Amino acid sequence: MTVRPSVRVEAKDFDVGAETASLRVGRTDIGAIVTFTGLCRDEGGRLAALELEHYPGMAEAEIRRIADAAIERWPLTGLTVIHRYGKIPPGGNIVLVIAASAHRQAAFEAASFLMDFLKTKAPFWKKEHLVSGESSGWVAARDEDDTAAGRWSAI
Amino acid sequence: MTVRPSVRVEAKDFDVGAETASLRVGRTDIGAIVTFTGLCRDEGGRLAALELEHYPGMAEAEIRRIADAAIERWPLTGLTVIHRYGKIPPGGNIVLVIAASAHRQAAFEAASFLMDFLKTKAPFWKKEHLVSGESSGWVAARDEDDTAAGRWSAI
Amino acid sequence: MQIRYFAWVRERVGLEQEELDLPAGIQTVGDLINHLKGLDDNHAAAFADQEAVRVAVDQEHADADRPLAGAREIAFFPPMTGG
Amino acid sequence: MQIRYFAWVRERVGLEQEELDLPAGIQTVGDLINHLKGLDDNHAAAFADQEAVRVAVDQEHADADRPLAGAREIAFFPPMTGG
Repeated sequence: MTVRPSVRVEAKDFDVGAETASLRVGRTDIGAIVTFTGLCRDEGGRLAALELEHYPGMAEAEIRRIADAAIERWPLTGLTVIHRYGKIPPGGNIVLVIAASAHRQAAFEAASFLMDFLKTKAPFWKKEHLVSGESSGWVAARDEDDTAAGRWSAI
Repeated sequence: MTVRPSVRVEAKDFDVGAETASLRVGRTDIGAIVTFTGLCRDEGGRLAALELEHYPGMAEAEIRRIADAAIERWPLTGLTVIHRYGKIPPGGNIVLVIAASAHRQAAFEAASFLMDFLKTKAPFWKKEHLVSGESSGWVAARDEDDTAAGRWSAI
Repeated sequence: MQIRYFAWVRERVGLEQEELDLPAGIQTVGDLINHLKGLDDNHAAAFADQEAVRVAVDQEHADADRPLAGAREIAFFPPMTGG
Repeated sequence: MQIRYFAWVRERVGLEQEELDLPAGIQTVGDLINHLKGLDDNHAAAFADQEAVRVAVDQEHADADRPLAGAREIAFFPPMTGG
């Protein structure tokens, strides 16, 4: 069975429990579900919000490419990726990855792989809004994220 | 801040969404939450249920030891571990690990570490009940699980 | 001393637990296993494949050379298959 | 050809997108960047640190030597910081 990833790019919030439930409903072949939720931190009280800009169309297409690469690499029984855009306050959800498989290693690795490539390949950009009312500008890309993506052979 | 892991060994089912919500409520310092849910598979329709036996007292103590080792090793902002016992049908929940951190790598690694050691150190044993009405006996420990636990230096 | 059994070790012994007064000379977990094997056929069957049996002393994993001095509860069980 | 800009590249150019008729001789993404830099100060500022600007051709990541033949939409943006 070929798994079709569920990919969404949207402003509205997601519910991890509901998304997990919809992925597993009626299934008895799933042994492991790994979810990753990325949240907005307040950076020690400094940050009022993150504003996520994205490239509509390419964002969905690029996430789908990464998801398809994961499905080709690991024996997944389900895969959901949701990435939000717009203004997100501290404590709010930014991104969700759910990977399901018969075995735990595949689920862990696929979710980690998805996140490494979302960080470095999906066309989203974060701007910081400070509690002082100013914007401190665009978040710089981190070398560690390129290093993390480099752990996996190229997709 | 020292994180205190929430550890429960119980027969009753858990709710991933509710457990995640309770771990993150009111927090603005969490950047990443990884959940692992282990489910009962029907093994291609062969299995009617898994029956989990455990060693009361030691099960909680051993999980707490593993959780404390994870908290010492990674900068976690929250950690929840729930392991069920009793009879669990295909599609049902067996185990839940939730690891929260400022950054994704710590959350992924801590959750994976917890699962590797739960598999090999926590005193639980699975017995298979078949749809034929027979029991096919106790699930054998897998060498792969020892290998997986061996990836981490001893705890 | 309280002895507890789990999973197929429990099924082979035919008991969940038993209280035993140990004869002198039993110093370690290994000594205890040898003593239990001599009790009856059920115990002998449980420990026939001794490599496959794991031990906990007072609810902590232990090896065969672990001394029993001061211990209250010894448990025997197969390799764990939880998670 | 449709040109799109995102994040600080967009802010420096001062435009979200623009439709440009390209002069002959512009064959690759690299040629296009050189052309854009010459348009005005805003474009020059956006591409001043050219190494920091990423490119997509028809919504797929591309390099400077990517030919433009057949392309409809070219986008310029900083390294991605989603996830």
